[in-house]
Amino acid sequence: MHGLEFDIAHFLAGSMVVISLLLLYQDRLYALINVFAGHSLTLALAVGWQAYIQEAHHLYVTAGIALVFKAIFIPVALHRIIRKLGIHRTLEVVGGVGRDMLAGAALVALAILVMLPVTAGADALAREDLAFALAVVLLGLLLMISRHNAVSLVIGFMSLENGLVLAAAGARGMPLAVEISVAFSVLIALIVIGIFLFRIRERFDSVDMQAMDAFRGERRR
Amino acid sequence: MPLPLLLSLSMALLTVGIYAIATARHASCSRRVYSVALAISGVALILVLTHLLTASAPATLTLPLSLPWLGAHFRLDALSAFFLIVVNLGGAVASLFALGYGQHERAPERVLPFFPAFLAGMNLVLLADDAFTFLFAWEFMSLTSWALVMAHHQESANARAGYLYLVMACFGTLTLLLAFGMMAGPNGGYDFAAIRAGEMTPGLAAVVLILALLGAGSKAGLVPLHVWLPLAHPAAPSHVSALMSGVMTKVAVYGFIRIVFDLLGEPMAWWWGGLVLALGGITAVLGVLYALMQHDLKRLLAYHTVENIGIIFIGLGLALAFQANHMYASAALALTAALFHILNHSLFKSLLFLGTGAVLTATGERDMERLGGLIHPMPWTALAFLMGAAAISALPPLNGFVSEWLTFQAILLTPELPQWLLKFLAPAVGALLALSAALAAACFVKAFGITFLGRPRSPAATQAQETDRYSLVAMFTLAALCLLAGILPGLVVDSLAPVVGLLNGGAQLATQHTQPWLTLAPIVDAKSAYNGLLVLLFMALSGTAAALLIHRFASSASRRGPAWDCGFPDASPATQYTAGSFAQPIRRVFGSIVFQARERVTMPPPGDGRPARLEVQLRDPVWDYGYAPITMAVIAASTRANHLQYLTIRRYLSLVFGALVVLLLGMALWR
Amino acid sequence: MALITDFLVQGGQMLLILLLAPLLTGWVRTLKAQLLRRRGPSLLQPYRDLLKLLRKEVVLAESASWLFRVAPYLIFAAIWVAAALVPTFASGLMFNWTADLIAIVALLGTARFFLALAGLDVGTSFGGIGSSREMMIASLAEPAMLMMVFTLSLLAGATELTTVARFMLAADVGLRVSLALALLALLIVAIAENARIPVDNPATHLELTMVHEAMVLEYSGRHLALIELAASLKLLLYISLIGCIFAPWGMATAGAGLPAYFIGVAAYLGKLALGGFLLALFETSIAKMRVFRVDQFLGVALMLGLLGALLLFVSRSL
Amino acid sequence: MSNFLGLIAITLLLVIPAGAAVVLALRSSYRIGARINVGAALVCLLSAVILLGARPEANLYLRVDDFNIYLILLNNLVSFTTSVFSAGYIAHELETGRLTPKYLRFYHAMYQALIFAMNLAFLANNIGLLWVAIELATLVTVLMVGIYRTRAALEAAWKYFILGSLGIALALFGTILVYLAAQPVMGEGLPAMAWDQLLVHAHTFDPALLNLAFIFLLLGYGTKAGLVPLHAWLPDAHAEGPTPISAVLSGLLLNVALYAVLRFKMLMSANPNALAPGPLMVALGLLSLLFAGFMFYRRGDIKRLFAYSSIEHMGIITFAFGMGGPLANFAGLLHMTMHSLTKSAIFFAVGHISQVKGTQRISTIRGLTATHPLLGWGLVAGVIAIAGMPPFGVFMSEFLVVSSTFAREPWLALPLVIGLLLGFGTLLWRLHGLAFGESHGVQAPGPTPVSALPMMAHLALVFIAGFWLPGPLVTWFQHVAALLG
Repeated sequence: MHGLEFDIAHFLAGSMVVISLLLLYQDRLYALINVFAGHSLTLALAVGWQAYIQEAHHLYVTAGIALVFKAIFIPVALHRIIRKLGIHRTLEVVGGVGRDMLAGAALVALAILVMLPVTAGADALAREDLAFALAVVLLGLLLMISRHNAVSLVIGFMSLENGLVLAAAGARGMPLAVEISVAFSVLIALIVIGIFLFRIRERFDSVDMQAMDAFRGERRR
Repeated sequence: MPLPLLLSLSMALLTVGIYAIATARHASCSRRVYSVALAISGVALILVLTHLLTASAPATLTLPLSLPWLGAHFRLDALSAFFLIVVNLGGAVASLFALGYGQHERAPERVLPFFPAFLAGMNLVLLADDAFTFLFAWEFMSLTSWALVMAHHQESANARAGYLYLVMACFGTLTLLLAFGMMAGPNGGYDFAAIRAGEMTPGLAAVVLILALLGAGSKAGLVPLHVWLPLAHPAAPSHVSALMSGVMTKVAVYGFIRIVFDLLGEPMAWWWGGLVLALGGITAVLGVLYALMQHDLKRLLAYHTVENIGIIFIGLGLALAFQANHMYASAALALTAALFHILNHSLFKSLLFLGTGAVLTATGERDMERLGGLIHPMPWTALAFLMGAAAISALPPLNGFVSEWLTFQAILLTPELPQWLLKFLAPAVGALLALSAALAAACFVKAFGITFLGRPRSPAATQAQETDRYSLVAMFTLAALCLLAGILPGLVVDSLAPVVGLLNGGAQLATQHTQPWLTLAPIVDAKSAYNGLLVLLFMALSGTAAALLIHRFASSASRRGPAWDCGFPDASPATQYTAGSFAQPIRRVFGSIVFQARERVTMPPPGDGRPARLEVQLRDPVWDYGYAPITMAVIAASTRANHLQYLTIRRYLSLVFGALVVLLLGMALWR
Repeated sequence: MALITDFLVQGGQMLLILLLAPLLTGWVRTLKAQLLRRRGPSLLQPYRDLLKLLRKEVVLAESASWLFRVAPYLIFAAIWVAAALVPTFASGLMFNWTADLIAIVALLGTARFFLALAGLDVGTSFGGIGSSREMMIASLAEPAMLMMVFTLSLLAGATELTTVARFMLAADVGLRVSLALALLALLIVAIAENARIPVDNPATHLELTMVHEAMVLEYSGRHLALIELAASLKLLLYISLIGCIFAPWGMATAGAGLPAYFIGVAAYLGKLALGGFLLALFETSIAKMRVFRVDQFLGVALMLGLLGALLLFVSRSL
Repeated sequence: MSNFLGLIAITLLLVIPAGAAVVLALRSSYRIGARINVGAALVCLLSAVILLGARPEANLYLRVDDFNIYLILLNNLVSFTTSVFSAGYIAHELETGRLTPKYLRFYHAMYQALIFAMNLAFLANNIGLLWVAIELATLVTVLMVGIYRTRAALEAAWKYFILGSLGIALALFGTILVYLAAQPVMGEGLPAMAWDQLLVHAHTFDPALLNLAFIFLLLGYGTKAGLVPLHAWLPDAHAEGPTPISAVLSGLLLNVALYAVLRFKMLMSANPNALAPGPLMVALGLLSLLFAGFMFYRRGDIKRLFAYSSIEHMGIITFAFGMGGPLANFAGLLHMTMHSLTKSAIFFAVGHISQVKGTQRISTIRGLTATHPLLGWGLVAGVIAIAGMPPFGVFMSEFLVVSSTFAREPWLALPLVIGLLLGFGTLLWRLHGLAFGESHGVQAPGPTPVSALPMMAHLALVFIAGFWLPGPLVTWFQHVAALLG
């Protein structure tokens, strides 16, 4: 493949990492959701580009799913949810963004460090994509654990999953990529619905412990 | 061909157990089960007796069970035959006793299914010839006896005892498992033949020895692993207590002998013997001291089991020390002493527990402070118990003395040992042995005197009745055996010879029954001898002669009157000596050191009607410094760990994240 | 023929000790009295007491059981047999090998066991005091005794008294530290076992410190007689034991002719007299100690015995 | 011929549950629903038995070999017995009104869907397909855990959902990495994801990539297997869901996850340059074992108690496979089987108990052997079995694990034994409270022997396995053990 294709793929994958870092940086839910929409959009572009340069047409489907489902449908749904739950104005301050950014940077470094020796066999594109994908995955995980809010938890998870799709797309001629992304979309849809149905309120995870003991039939001490 | 027969007998016992599950609630079931158990044990007893006395060759058998590529190996040799005699004798007598005793059982459905299974388990342990079968049967034995301990689970004390017992049993099994794993090697040569053939480095052999000590010792009640024993043995119904104390502990000793003497072969270092010897001495003395402090009759007996296990291990330790220095003649003596004591203890300890059972049914009391004067309502039980007490106190001409005498003789040979430590250790252990013998006598004066003599201390004791015929027959069988083994020790020693030879590289004692007047003279060059028969004859002759002469020539008149008591005739039985007050001098002499015994007397001023109180407080050092800290640590740790049950999802995610990052870092740095 | 003579000698010895025992007790009593500047009873007083007791009827407490009546005979038999097993004027008598020193100690233990039970039988407080203290004392005295036995058997190579005596007679024994220690231990044990001052006072009644007398308090008539006889037999046993082990001179060997036997008997009588005298001297020169210092007193004996044995164990290998 | 038969069996194994799920989703009557449920499970079981006789050769998607055949059999056996148990159980739930018929229809449908997913996971030859199946199983169980709609149930379901999805995601990444490792050697397309092909070429893969993949797979599927520190979802999911589901979760789903891990471990050990996965698995196993041992002591909820026991045993099994070698691997496989049977039996007993007593609080349940002998002794037998005492099958596997470990790595055997003893002691402490002592509280009549049949059947199997194993099983185990290296 010649330089331009490679550079574009490289650029798209890299920008996903950047956007992941941006996700870490957000402290308002609205902003978080919007940035995530951008994240998914970039993913759609990256996958589409992969489809183009690999002549793997089924990847267009994946790209389409990413575009329609993750870049449009989910963000809209989330907007409605948070408005319904009345948490759209909340500020999230967990430990401070600066710490998260540092950790994020460290994770990116780790991802590259792990990936460099690998893939002597695999071609350069796959290697790059893989390193970036791993970075995105780790950053998503970091986002998940650095926020209290159920919604941002989901967003973190979805960005992580974006990284997976990126990796899948980067893997040349990987079969079942479409099926996998479909399966994942179902999963995410369920999560979102879960939030919606179960009325999982803000900061669900820190309900009063004594109350929880009562119905868990457990003594703490 | 006795081996298949024995196996099928064990199977029969198991089926009896299953049958009992179905019909336990019927009144007649108890009688059926026990009579069948009696019959089976009797047949098995005859089989193994013939096998041992005819000194026939070991028989082996392999069944396509257990580990598929291994199969279940069984073997009947002199050693297992001897222990099978102990087991089945105990089983038979216990069943006989239970024919009467079992009628009073409150919860037969919790006893009848497990009793035969327990017997079967012990038989199988002795027959097993590979590690898997051995441990399988071993654990099965523990499990069934645990179920029997839990028979009266409503008392919380019993539940606690059962729990402790089961945990300790599991500990023992795991240690034995490790020992066998070490001997079998990474390729899993689990059958004993392969283990015997295999070679071990001294270091590994030492590890195995220590593991065997832990495993078998925890089951036999070796200090400091004895804590469960005095709780668990009394909790069970009395005939089961007799089995557990008199027989199961012996099976544990069998495990030790099988592993250390048979499977490991020659002891690799002299300190093995020293270790076992020291443990035995400590166990003996501590056991009897514990026993002296008890008021519960069954618990007192249980602690005496600990003491006797100590004596047995003294013999074994001596044997190891001698073997390590290739002094096989002396080792033969020590082994004979140990095996003889195993037999003896199974006899009189069963007898004593059965007697306690009789007392229990007659009065419903185990606490000596509420008994007394039972010799009047139940003279025969008293006589049997007295014989048991005299035997366990090592009084000639009964059997207990013979084995302790042999042990002493073995200790007297230790100066020949080259190692200095052993030179110092042996006489010290001898002193401990003598001390424990004397204290045992004191303890059984207390046990018999307070329970059967004096005046009844509670209405229950006043209304006691003599126990039923089955129980009496059972007890007197054992008593008679105690006497026989005491006056004809030579015959027993001779029948032990093949066992000793098996464990001692062929060396065994000189045949005894050829000695003049059936004297027991184990060591030929040293002319130390003992002749129980003549001693008995002497005593009988002189005693009867004195009696006849006096009644013939001097007065034979007698009349009843109030007790004189130095002119203070007292109405109330409460003024008698109690178990506590009897033990007081010894408590002050020994207890204050070992148990930090504290006494507090609260004496109301004159004119004050309140009774004076004496409070005695004892602390168990083993529990305080050994077990309590461990329990504390576990509880504290689980309290800390418990916080992990209440984290938030975010925290849990962080755990996963942390694990991932750590592993990735490891990957990155690993190269 | 030889068998018969052996029987005769054996029987003679048994009768001899039976007859001598009260005399020894009387001898000690008289000596004690005279050492205290009293006239004291005649030597034959114990015989008179025994005969009187034998003729009297027995008064049994209501709560006494069959054991209470059997015990005296058992105790007497056990102690008599034990005493008969100790070589007195001649060693190697036909029944000497039926039981060694350990067995003798154990036989005394049997006697003590039943005596203590008898003390508990009637169910009085004094009986309890007696037997519980007796067992406490025994629990220390017996090990000390056995340690002494160890020392001897290590020297003589056997626990058989005959062998020991012969070994001691042999010239090459010489003086040994362990022997001295063993002797001391044995003396202390003997004092304790025979309920002498300072452990117990044989001449006491109605004293809260009594041990032996407290146990036999309820006995009367022939039973008491037997027990008294047994007690003096025990004393005799210990003195002749000490004599046989540490002063076996003049002791005849089995099968030696009558003259040898006569020399033996003479020597034996001499030893008894000397032993009795020393005992009386000791008892008059010391005061009775508190019951709870007895354990220290006996602990000393145990330590001495152990020390003696240890010394030997070590020196044997040098 | 046999190939054809096998193909039929496989199709049945997949189609029947899927179809049943659809049908059940439509039927509303509980009575018929339960019957259909049991029937479908029975058919699956029968076709699994057929599979024993006639194995089809593998294609790119599905495969039957020594490893998964006995797991398939076990899977369908336990799901059948559980469906029988659940029929009685659910009826009671209906009476007490904890469940409405609407949810019931949903419950049965999900049950069949779960069976389908698990059968698919076992049969899958394609690692992507394996992943999809496990994801499906996760989703279904999430829905079932939350079925009671109590606050606790929702919380448990949510926790399970999030952690499970994360695990799934990690596993997917690992899968992709495996493909990437294979693709240069084996070219693009399906063969590079077919497990048997992968195994053939594994030695030529890029080891570094394989290592990375294995880390992700271990963590991903390990989360589903409930290994500490990834276990958090497991206790609550067991405690708050319906008991039949707890039985299936412990008995089967954990096996599925472990099965996936082992498949990839085989790939690892087939590649000489890749890092040995042993130490990792040993460490995780020991961690789980010890942690669970400490957690028993303070449990107040009976179902949570046994959920932690599942964690403990997953730890033991992982440890065994981590040790490797013919003995340990054999032991691990045996332990998987025995644990499924025993643990589901225990959960059957626990289900009845909690229904009889109307509570799951351990402190309020006492003296069961006196009040309900069948349940009480059943529970005792189950716990004794799970604690690894004879005459039950777990003893055999623990015997092999401990002895072989000690012979090879004495220092590893020490924590193992300590953990076993700890777990034993703390679990038994709880058992004594439950089964013995003075009973108090509600004295409702116990279940009929018939409805206790599944429990007794499982215990009987475990009992027999305690001293006798069928020959074919042994040979399969030995083959697989050799493959696992």
